[in-house]
Amino acid sequence: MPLASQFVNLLAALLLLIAFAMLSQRRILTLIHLFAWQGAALAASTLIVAASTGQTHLYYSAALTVLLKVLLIPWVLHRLIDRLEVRWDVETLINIPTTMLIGIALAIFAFSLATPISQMANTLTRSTLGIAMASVLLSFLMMIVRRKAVPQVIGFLAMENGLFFAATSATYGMPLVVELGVALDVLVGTFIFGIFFFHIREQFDSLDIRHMEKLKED
Amino acid sequence: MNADALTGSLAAAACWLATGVLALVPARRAWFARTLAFPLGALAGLALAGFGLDAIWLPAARMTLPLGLPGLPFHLRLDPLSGFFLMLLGAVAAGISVYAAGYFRGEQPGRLALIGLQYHVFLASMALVVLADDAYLFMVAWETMALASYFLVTTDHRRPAIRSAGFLYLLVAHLGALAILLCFGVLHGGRGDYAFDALRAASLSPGWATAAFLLAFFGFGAKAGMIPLHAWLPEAHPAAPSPVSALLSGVMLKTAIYGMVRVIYDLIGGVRWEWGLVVLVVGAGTTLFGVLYALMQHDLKRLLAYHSVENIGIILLGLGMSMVFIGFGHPVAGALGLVAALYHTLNHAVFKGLLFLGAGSILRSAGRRNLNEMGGLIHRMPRTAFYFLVGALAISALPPLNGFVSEWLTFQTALQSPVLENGVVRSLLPLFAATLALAGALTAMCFVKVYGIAFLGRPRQPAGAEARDAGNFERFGMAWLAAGCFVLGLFPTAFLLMLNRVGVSLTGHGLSEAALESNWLWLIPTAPGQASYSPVIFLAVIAGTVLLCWVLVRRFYHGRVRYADPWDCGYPEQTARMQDTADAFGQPIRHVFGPVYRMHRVLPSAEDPAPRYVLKIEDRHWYALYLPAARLAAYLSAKVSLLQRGRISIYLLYSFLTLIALLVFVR
Amino acid sequence: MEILWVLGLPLGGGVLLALAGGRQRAPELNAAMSFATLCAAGALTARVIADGPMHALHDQFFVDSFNVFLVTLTAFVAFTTSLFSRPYMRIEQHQGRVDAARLRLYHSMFQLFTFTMVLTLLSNNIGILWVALEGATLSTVLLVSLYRTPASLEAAWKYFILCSVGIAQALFGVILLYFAAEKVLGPGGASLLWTRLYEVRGQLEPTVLSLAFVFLLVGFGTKVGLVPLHNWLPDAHAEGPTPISAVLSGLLLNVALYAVVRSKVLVDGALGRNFSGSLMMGFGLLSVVVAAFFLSRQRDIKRMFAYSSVEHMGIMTFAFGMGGPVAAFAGLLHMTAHSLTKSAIFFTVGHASQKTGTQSMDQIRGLIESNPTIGWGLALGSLAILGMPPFGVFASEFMVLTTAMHEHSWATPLLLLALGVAFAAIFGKVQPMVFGETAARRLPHPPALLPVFAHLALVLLLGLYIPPYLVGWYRQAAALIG
Amino acid sequence: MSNAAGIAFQLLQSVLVVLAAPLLTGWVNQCRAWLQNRSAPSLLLPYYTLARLFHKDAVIAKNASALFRVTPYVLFGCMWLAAGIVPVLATGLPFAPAADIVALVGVFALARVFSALAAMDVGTSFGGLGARREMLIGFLAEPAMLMTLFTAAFISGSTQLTTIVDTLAHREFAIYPSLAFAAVAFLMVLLAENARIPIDNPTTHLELTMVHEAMILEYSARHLALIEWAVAIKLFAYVTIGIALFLPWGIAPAGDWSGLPLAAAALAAKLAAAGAGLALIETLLAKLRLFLAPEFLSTAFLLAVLGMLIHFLAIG
Repeated sequence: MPLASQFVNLLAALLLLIAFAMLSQRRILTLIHLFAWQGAALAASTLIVAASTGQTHLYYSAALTVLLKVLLIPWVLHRLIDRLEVRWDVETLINIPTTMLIGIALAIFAFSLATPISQMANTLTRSTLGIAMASVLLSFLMMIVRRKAVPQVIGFLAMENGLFFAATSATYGMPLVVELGVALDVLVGTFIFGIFFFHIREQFDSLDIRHMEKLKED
Repeated sequence: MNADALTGSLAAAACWLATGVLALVPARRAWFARTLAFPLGALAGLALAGFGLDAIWLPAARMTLPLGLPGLPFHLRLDPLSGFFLMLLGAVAAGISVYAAGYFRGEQPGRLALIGLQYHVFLASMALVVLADDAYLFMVAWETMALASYFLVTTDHRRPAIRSAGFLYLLVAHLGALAILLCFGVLHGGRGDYAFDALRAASLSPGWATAAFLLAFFGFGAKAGMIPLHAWLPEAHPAAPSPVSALLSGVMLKTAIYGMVRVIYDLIGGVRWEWGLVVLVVGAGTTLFGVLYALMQHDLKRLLAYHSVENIGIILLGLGMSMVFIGFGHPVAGALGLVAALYHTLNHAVFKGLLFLGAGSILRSAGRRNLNEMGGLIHRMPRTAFYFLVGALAISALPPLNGFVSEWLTFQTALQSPVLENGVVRSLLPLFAATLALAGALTAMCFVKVYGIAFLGRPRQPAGAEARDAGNFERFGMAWLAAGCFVLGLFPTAFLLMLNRVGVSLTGHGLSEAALESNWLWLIPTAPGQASYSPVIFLAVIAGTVLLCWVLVRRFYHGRVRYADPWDCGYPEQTARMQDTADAFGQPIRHVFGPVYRMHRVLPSAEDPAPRYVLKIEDRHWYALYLPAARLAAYLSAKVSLLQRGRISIYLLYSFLTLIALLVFVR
Repeated sequence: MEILWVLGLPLGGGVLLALAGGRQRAPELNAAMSFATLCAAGALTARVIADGPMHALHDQFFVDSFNVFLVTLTAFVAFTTSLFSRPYMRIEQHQGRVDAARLRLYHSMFQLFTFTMVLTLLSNNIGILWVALEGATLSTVLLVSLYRTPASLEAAWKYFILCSVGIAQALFGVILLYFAAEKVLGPGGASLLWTRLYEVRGQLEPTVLSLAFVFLLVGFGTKVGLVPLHNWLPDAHAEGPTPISAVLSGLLLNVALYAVVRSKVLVDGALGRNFSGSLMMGFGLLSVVVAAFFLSRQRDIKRMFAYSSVEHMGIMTFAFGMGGPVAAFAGLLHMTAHSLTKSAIFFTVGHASQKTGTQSMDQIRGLIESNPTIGWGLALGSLAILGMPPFGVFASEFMVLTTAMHEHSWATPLLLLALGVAFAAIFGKVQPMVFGETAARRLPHPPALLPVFAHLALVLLLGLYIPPYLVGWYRQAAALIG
Repeated sequence: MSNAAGIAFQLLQSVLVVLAAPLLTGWVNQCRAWLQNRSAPSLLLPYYTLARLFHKDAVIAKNASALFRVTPYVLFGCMWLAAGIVPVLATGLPFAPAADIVALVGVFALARVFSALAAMDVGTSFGGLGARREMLIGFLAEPAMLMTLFTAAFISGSTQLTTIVDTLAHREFAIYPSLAFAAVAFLMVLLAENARIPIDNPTTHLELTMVHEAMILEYSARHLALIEWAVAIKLFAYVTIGIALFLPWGIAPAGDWSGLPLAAAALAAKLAAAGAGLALIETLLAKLRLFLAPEFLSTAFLLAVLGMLIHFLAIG
């Protein structure tokens, strides 16, 4: 097994680990840091793939990742929670251990799903597709169990990370134009989320989404 | 030649459409709608009747219009059956339109314009229903008919009762239409398009054929107002303006009969006797139920509506018998049943139209529809009284008017039952005849009540006293239909031959030779020795005797008359309030048939300062069928709406689970 | 070349209105830009009719009979909506629910939204298609919360979260698709071009594609509003300004369904029709039935018609799922008829609720009395959407039902049941609103009801007579996707 | 059969029936008087009554309509028609086919409806009461009547009285259980339709019980006379129908002058017996409460239907 792919696998494992950490994490601030780290891991893996395969556009995408997911978005989120004074996110819908168990089950499911596909992959990062899928599902789970707006958004962004990782690992990255477009969407999305936090805050003077359960059938 | 008839009837329908659109023109207080629209409609109706009559004697003609779906243009076909119904539609509509020309004169412009549009679109759509020769055009015309009539019913939409009536009507009509659509789907064997020819060609397994029959029967039955799908009818028909009620009861219900005959005899084919039994049972139920509830009504138009239910039942009895005979392989007797049913269809169209028009005139001049407040109208509106009497005698199946002829033919069909092999069915048929007899007698009672309470006696309310007779247009319209009652009653043979032709074109068999040789004087349905009837002689003898007696009495005695107050039975002051009311008249029936009704009665107590006797009679089907269905739907939607509890995590969970489930499914 | 116009005009309009959107004449400008887009779309259509499918910018864009008619439809409805929103937003401003700044946001976003939809339709690159569709969400989410009321915020938040998450799944699907395509076409941009994929669809790896389709279906299906992914839809429709509800229902759902169908075509190449077909039919049927039962409990008028949109998207999904020339034809026809009718309904609903100052159906009464055009528009529109002949919706439903009858007989009774329930629910609510007495006030600006009756006239035409070129058009598209 | 002779027979029979009808009424009254140990009135009393009534001046209520004055003539006409159709003396009369049994029932129904309407015309409480009760009785009697006739029709395969009588008269003697049922039912209907005890009492004017009398309270003089006469003809017609159906022997085919005397004699004998029987029944039975009338008549209906079913079971 070439060194590069071992590195990638290592990073993939790291990514998954971070995903689990985020799932179990209570403090928003730490959550943001974890998110940043995840972005870093993603960027690193992209870089390695780029280096080992010589796909130039992967360099751009790595740079983009660093710029966006390691620096810009975490910074924005930081500013936001400073302005909104929401530092704690104690309660989740299901208690942490259960969440973890479900998460593990999901990971196994994702792996079993990905194995047949990875078999046919000719990339040096074949085994990582499962991990990518797992991290996507884990972030999904995180969005489900979190009660506050900010962690939900972070979950969403983490999901994007997983997707990017899948792109790079499985297919040496999407065409650049697509990556740019996706990045743009993510960026705009983040800003809109930011705007929302303020609106929600001024309407409900809290970011607890339990206030937003008025629209329903009865 | 017959292509001309088809083009002509199409042109008549188009003329109706055009009239309707022109009626919208707001120029000078809807001048067109006020003066020309309805007379034009009447003329178109006459033309249509002519073409229909023409078409009965000619082979079927086809035509396709470059409209409709790709691969399924509008197919049109004019065969004897459609011809007969076109005749019915045109002739009755002509009378009603003339009446309407006078009736709607006073409407305010906006409303008048809308009525003009809806009324004529309604007529045109009915013509198209009869002409349609593919499933799509049929459905389009069918639903347009429902829509137009719905808007006509809700003309006076400020009254909540009328709104709910309209809603119920359109809902039932739509559900019926869905059933019909499904029936076409079943009929279509999976090959070819949805032109009726393809449906005819498709060969079905007995199971599917029966399914198609049931769908068609209940789909069209919903429109025809057979129980238990009738509930909309007594609500909707009274709600509409009277000429429209006349159209609804007189003509629109018949399109449902047309649909049944077309689908069951023509498209499905291979009629089975079990189907006939189903039709007979439902028909008998409908007949009795309709007349029994009619006897309980005191709202004139509502009462007439219930009688429409009853008459539909009678038609169904005829149809059912014919299906039984055909199913057992006795096409001649079957043809007789079909003829009887179609004849009654025509008769009911004429006299029910007449009665509703009469009710309209009463409503217009006396300003009330509650029988308990009428009385003595015969002195105020003698002509209307006469026409109404004709209608009442006709619907009571009294010779020599038309209602009697068709019921007589139905009896004759029932009397053919000895030819059947199956002993049970053979002895069942006369029982259905018995229900028919019972219904006929009850109808007579009901119309004695109506006529006696409304027209005879003394006015029960002062308002009835200054009622005025109907205007010229109205009178002409009623006279036209009354004349119809006489013609159909006195010269049945001509129509018998027409209907025989229709029967031949549908089933390939007609009446017996003897029947076909019956001349204008003698009506012989089967064989001279078996049964015969001569309304002309009948009338001649009675009229002759009346005249003779009159002359003799005057000749040998004298015609001296003294006028005095009615005998007061020793009670000095007799008031009009002492006369029987409609409710009182129905009381013995309530007594005899108590269990049929859902009665709610409040008897006044002795020390009641203002004693009032309250009696409410409701339709059992509401509580047996409609409300439970509504409750079930409400329950289900309550359960479903649990999906939408407003919590975003749950929503996310839904999509998550969906994803997982699908992924599992894929593996 | 026309393609660039069709794309450029709304984009430019967005920028322009972002600067001048708050001005007095901004609504007219908005309408003008939409009209220009419509003209460009018309030109494009003419071009395509003249000389067949075309590609542009080295295959990044392509036009075939399937998307060109959707482009025209989109441009047309966008235009009529802009006409409607002209008096509507004026009245909103007059009633003080929005200020100039928000009006600016509204106008520019309206144009951008049009742009994203056109882009989605025209893009040949599935990645770009995804980006554009996400862009459509982003451009409307702030419009949903335009009024900044708690309810609108909540609605917008749900809309945003659910759609973004859903669309993220779709992205994973796209990646998988790319992953599969790479094997055949080799790395590089070409592997995401739909046309190229279409050529090689037979050689793509089945297992990967099946996974990919699941993700794509869940992703785009969320935007289509398929049950149980529909939960954002009623909220977003009910709380946003009515023009937005109109375009959401009339256009966005169509475009999302377009994406689903495009991916279905590819997957079918590898897996045969049954796999994707049965999935889509399942979702479609579920949506129809569930939505029908939702309808009867609604109190908010816009919410009710939102559910009816779910129902109709279900019908279309079912139709496309069945496949085959007739069903696909019916699906396309239903797309057209539904977006025309539904947007027309929302126009009337908008003015009705402005007149009465409420969206609660219990308080809207006697529209035919107070404003006949609105009343009749609503009545006829509702009857049309309920599949009453002679309107076009019935034509397509007729084809769907009859096809279903002898291909999947088991499904037809369910569909009919749902249609019946929906009829009872919707009509039972609409009738009291249009009939009866009322004491509604006059509107400060005369309502623009030309669009309503234009739409209804078109739908009526579709019910009675489908123009031959339209038929040919549908037929080609149906052959492509069926 | 020569047409002229047929016509002659037709006229003869009609006139005879119309003239002889009051005689039967008189005979029944006489028998009843005897049975009740009263000194019997003259057999010809009905004729005297009619004559006296014809001579009087008619008194008509002020608010009576034309219908009120036409009705007596219509009733009389209907009954005359009935008298012309029923094969009293001879079968195969030329006008007989003009109305078969169904039409015959129709004729009686027509008469009933007119009398009920006329009763409601003046608008007294009695008129309404009478009409209501009459229709109540009618709606049950009519179907029962039809069913009895149908039983006979099924046996003879025809609904024409002539044919029925022919087949029944010239068949080898056989017991028809179905006919027995039909006969009982017919008798009950006859009692009800002709306002006899136990349903109605032609001689009472007690408001609690009267039905037919309540309807004609407002009539006087010639109108009353015509009505009374019509009633007599009705009774006669019913009795002769019964005879024709259930003991048709000895009836002459139309145009057969030689058979006529015998037929007349047979008829006279049968009528006398029937009248006596009627009187006997009226003496033995008590009047039923009005609301027992429906039960009485539904029993008749039931019997008739049973008879029909038995017929079908009998023939397989």
